[in-house]
Amino acid sequence: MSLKTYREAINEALLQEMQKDKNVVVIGEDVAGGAGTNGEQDAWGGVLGVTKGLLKHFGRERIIDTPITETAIMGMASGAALTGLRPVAELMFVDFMGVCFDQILNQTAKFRYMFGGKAVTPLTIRTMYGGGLRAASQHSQCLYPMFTHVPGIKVVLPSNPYDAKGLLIQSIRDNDPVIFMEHKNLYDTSGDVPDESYTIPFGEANFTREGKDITFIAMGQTVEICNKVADTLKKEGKTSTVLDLRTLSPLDEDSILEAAEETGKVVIVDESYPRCNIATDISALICQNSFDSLKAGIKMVTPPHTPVPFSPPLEDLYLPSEEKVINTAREIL
Amino acid sequence: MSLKTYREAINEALLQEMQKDKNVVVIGEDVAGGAGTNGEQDAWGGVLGVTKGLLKHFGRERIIDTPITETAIMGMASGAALTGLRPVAELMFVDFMGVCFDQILNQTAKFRYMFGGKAVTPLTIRTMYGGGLRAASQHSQCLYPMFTHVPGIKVVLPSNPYDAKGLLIQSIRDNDPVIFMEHKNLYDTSGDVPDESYTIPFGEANFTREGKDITFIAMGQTVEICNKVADTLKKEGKTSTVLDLRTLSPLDEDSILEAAEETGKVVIVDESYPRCNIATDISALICQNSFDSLKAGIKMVTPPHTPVPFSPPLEDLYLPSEEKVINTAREIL
Amino acid sequence: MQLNREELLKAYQGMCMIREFDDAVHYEFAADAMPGFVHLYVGEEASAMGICMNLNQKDTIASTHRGHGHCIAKGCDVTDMMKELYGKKDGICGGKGGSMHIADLSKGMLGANGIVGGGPPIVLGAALTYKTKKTNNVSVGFFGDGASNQGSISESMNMASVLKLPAIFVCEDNGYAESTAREYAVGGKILDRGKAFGLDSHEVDGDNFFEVYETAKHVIENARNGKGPALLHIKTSKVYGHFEGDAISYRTKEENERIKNDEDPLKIFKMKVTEAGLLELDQLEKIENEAKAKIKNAIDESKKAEFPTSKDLLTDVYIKY
Amino acid sequence: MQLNREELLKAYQGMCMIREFDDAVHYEFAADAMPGFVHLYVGEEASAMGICMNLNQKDTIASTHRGHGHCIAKGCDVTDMMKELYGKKDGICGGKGGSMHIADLSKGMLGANGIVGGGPPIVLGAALTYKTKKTNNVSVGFFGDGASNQGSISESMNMASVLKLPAIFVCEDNGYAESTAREYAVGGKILDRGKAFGLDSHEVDGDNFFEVYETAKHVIENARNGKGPALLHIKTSKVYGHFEGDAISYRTKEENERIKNDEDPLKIFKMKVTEAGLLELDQLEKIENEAKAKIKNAIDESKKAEFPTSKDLLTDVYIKY
Ligand SMILES: Cc1ncc(C[n+]2csc(CCOP(=O)(O)OP(=O)(O)O)c2C)c(N)n1
Ligand SMILES: Cc1ncc(C[n+]2csc(CCOP(=O)(O)OP(=O)(O)O)c2C)c(N)n1
Ligand SMILES: [Mg+2]
Ligand SMILES: [Mg+2]
Repeated sequence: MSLKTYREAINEALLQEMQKDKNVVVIGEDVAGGAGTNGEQDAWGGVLGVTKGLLKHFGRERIIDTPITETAIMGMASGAALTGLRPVAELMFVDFMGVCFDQILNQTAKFRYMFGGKAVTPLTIRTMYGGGLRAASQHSQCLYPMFTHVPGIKVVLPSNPYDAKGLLIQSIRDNDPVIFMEHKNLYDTSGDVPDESYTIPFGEANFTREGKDITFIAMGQTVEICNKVADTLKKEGKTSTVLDLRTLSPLDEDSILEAAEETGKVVIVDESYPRCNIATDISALICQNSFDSLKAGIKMVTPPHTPVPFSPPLEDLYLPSEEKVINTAREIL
Repeated sequence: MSLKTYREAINEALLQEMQKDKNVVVIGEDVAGGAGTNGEQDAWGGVLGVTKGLLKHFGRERIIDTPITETAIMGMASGAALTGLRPVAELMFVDFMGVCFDQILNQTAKFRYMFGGKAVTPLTIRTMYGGGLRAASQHSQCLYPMFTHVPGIKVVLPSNPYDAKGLLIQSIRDNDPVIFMEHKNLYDTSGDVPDESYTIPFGEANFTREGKDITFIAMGQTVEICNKVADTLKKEGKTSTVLDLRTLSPLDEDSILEAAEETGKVVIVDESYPRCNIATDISALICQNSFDSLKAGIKMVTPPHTPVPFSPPLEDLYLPSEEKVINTAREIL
Repeated sequence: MQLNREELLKAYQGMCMIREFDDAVHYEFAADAMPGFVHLYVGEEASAMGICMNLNQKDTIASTHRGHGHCIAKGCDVTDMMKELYGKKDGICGGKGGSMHIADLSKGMLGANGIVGGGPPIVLGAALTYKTKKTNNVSVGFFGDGASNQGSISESMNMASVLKLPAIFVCEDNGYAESTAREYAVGGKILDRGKAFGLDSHEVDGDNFFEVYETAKHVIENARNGKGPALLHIKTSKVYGHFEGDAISYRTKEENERIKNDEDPLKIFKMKVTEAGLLELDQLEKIENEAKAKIKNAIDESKKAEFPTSKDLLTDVYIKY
Repeated sequence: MQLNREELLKAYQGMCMIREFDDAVHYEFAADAMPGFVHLYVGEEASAMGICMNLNQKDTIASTHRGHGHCIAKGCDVTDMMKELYGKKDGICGGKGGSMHIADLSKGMLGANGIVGGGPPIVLGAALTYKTKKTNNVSVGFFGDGASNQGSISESMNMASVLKLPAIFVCEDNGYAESTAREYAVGGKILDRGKAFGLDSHEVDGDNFFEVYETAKHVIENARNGKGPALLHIKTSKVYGHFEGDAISYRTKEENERIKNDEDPLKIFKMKVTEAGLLELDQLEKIENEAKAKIKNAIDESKKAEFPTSKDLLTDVYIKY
């Protein structure tokens, strides 16, 4: 066990799985970097350095730099998964899904069902998402609701270094396609992470706080916001449950309903666009199944229905914040 | 006024708008057909004949057949919209969005906001969606929740010939990008449609039944299912409200809340995949805003979370049906 | 001619089976006995067989919407395939896929595809597996003249070229994409595109089995030996329309006649092998009759077979219901 | 040399303004005064100016993530641009876009683009507008060597070719895409790709303003006259790294020196015009100083300018709040 950043936890998961299983390969743009140049090899190790250092262990045969052709990358990764490798493909920013979505939506996600159960596609897609870096409209989106909408692909959103390592190892070992989504604002956060290899099963949400007065449901970056709000409310004598979903698909419906029923008051905090997102998905699930336990309408804290603005003060206003969450909670407390 | 099919209503809307405004052009694969051949020109008029006959009125300069390159089609259409045309681009099946989604998600939908309000993008994307034709996993999807998730694009789903004509003319005249979604199973349905040109404003849902006991919220093909269920229930002495959303974005929140509050019991019927879909979106909206009026948990009727199966009996089991809707309604009546 | 008698018989068997299969589907569909959308391969048989006779069972192919021929050439069972087209439970994909999604991974058939240009990116992956595991296998991606414009094809050719993958790209150019002529939709030349992306590129007469076979042999052997990917631009034509129901009004009568009479790869094969005295007419006719019988049987079996039931709806996914 | 004195002055003014703008951004970013991601164009100035001097205000361009130079060459106001980079309310996009989304439609600048290969499809549309309205305008799409592999580029070249659109594709090949060399990522040749998609294709020395200008003039005039699209493959190099913060460890010191000293388009221009006696050194220095002053002023103004407020968050969308 030692203190590691979210970035280091991910890097270590890759390193350990690649050491363990020679069928694991990493595919993406500049995942090593320096390909074809006279300068440093492993020059980048990913655009934010997450795969840095893997090249020296595994060489270019397993750390595969590619041209900027995401359709070919995703297709290659899923074809490789179909035929015996266990690839980890990188979609640099999830915002770029639009140039390669067919290979995910209609190909890899559907193979197993469409081919009558005969296909096994152990593919992991790693991608960065989320706001806060002033990266503007095309590099700050969440988009995980779109992947969650698609049957056949699993959606994983670690909120901390411990989960990042355990869930990534699980993703690589899983026999279905998984999109593993890394919040770029979390890379430098740190926490205790075991040095050895371990997995966290999919479909098990994590209670980060347990209380009686109100329930917060969160994912990715919003977990920490909700934890802080819970701590603030505690000082005021109100206790909160905070549930970190960890995997959006499969979804831990039991824990969600349990968490909702315990307090009867629910606030869901989701950084993605507000329409057809995870907040609405969870709200509808609870309302359909646990209506009799509810004491108030389920509240949602999300950005407004606009693209992500560039200007720092606008982006700050745009994103969910402790202030917005606590104000919303107070409406029903 | 005369009896027209959904297909004819759409064709007439295009014909009349193209006659009125020479900036309207139609762009897509085989929208005329026969390009470069020695045989019939206008050989297809779209894969299901919706644009048939337009070629003889407007010629190949305005009915533009393209190669099978949806990214180039969507980009061309949005660039044309940015610079003074009012294009109607066809995405043959919405299932193909994956090969061109970037031009919608990150380009045309974001221009207006991202460019500080200076861009005007009067683009209409026509597309076919939905199940029932045994067209299997890659030609039967709905996917409208994904477009609804994206800020900056309007989403229109006519459920009948009258709405199809009025909403399509509105779409073409609208100054924002619109995706106009045609359920392929509705093309041969018919209804009274005015011969002259008219528009139906966006963001106005349509009450197709008004009642006191239960509220059904529907869109596209599911509207007719709900109407029939309402009629069946009426024979049993229960009256229903049926609300046809017509446009998913913008959304007529007022009518939705009104419809929900009137009866306190809501069933939402959505043909799309169940996670992060329109059913969850509407349910969450109602639960957040009209909780005190609800007498029961909001119920959702959707397909299961799997790709669309090919086999006819499986597809029938997969899709929402009158039987499923009425059984669900009975749970809360 | 490098093929021995057995191989020649196998080639003709395969082409006849494809022909009979899709001819039968044509009639079944017209008789309203078959659901969905079907795209027939009649007229292009020499391409599938000419390529796939160079492949072993561990080699893979990814097909198109017009996939029956590729399946048969790669060794898929025609009865299981036919059951699939009828949506039956013991169809090759359990009835869940249908004509556009036929696949049999155990035969190295990675799937027909409802998305134009969807297959070649997947082929990159199979080829990457072979390169990584050093197995000397190859993977072949089929696509049409219409598909050749799709960005996925260019990207795939480039990726294969950059990583020197054992991937073969086969453009089956039948002159039309739906009702649109290749002359209209293809800017420049398909062959030049292959070259411009760094592939060893060849144009092939697709009506001539032997030309397809020989050229495929050459590029596939190179790929197996680590010499990298290739493009075959196969000029062919299809007898039926784009899909069943297409009136083919964009082709002239003369063209339809020409395709049927002068460009039939089976006729041409038959003529060549009999003229050269390699196979005898009665042998060939016996093969034709066997194929007919086999397909008739496949249809009878398929009609009798069971549909899947509600139990089957929710299997083959990770969500528990 | 077909350019008159005034035009030569304009060319140098433009190139200096681009140089000063991005040099200033380099320092501001390093001083942590500027938010977000920025990609600088220093070293490629001859391309933007050589192309855009052949365009009028109604012609359009679509740019890349490395867009400042294209904006300036197309006539965007440098102070409004700089304010945008600082996220200020009266930035050229109200602070909502930032460096990667700078646009000014009134100047025919259809936007920088955060998506590699995102611009050329849009250019097709502008070109379609001109063709439909018969206005004799052209539209130019810029993209990099890395982007040249993206399927959107192939598709756009093909579409332009098929519809004979007045569209010019400009590949600004600076040898690298992020840290990856063109030699690695480009299978085949970029120039051949243009030809294979049916475009009039030319390779150009991008360090030499005059070569860019002349070649662009030729293809743009052809496009205006209905002779269809073209590809320019411009060989150039950039001084700074991929984005600000990049340590450029993938280039050798020698290469960095060579780019700075021997491949500077401003130096080369200066040398050529002075040697040919077309412009005088003090004239050129005056231009340099004016550009410096103008950019210094733009930065001062930008720093003083107001940020947008909560009122601005929800405007420019159709949803009512
Ligand atoms: C991405 C995508 N776009 C459009 C279609 C509709 N479509 C199916 S087949 C086809 C024509 C394909 O032509 P070609 O590649 O020449 O193959 P052929 O049918 O001639 O064998 C089209 C446009 C599709 N299935 N997928
Ligand atoms: C679709 C997509 N993929 C990847 C990226 C990340 N990215 C931004 S710029 C770039 C390199 C582009 O290289 P090139 O086209 O040569 O342009 P240059 O930066 O050299 O000007 C990459 C990979 C992106 N923005 N969009
Ligand atoms: Mg074809
Ligand atoms: Mg470059």
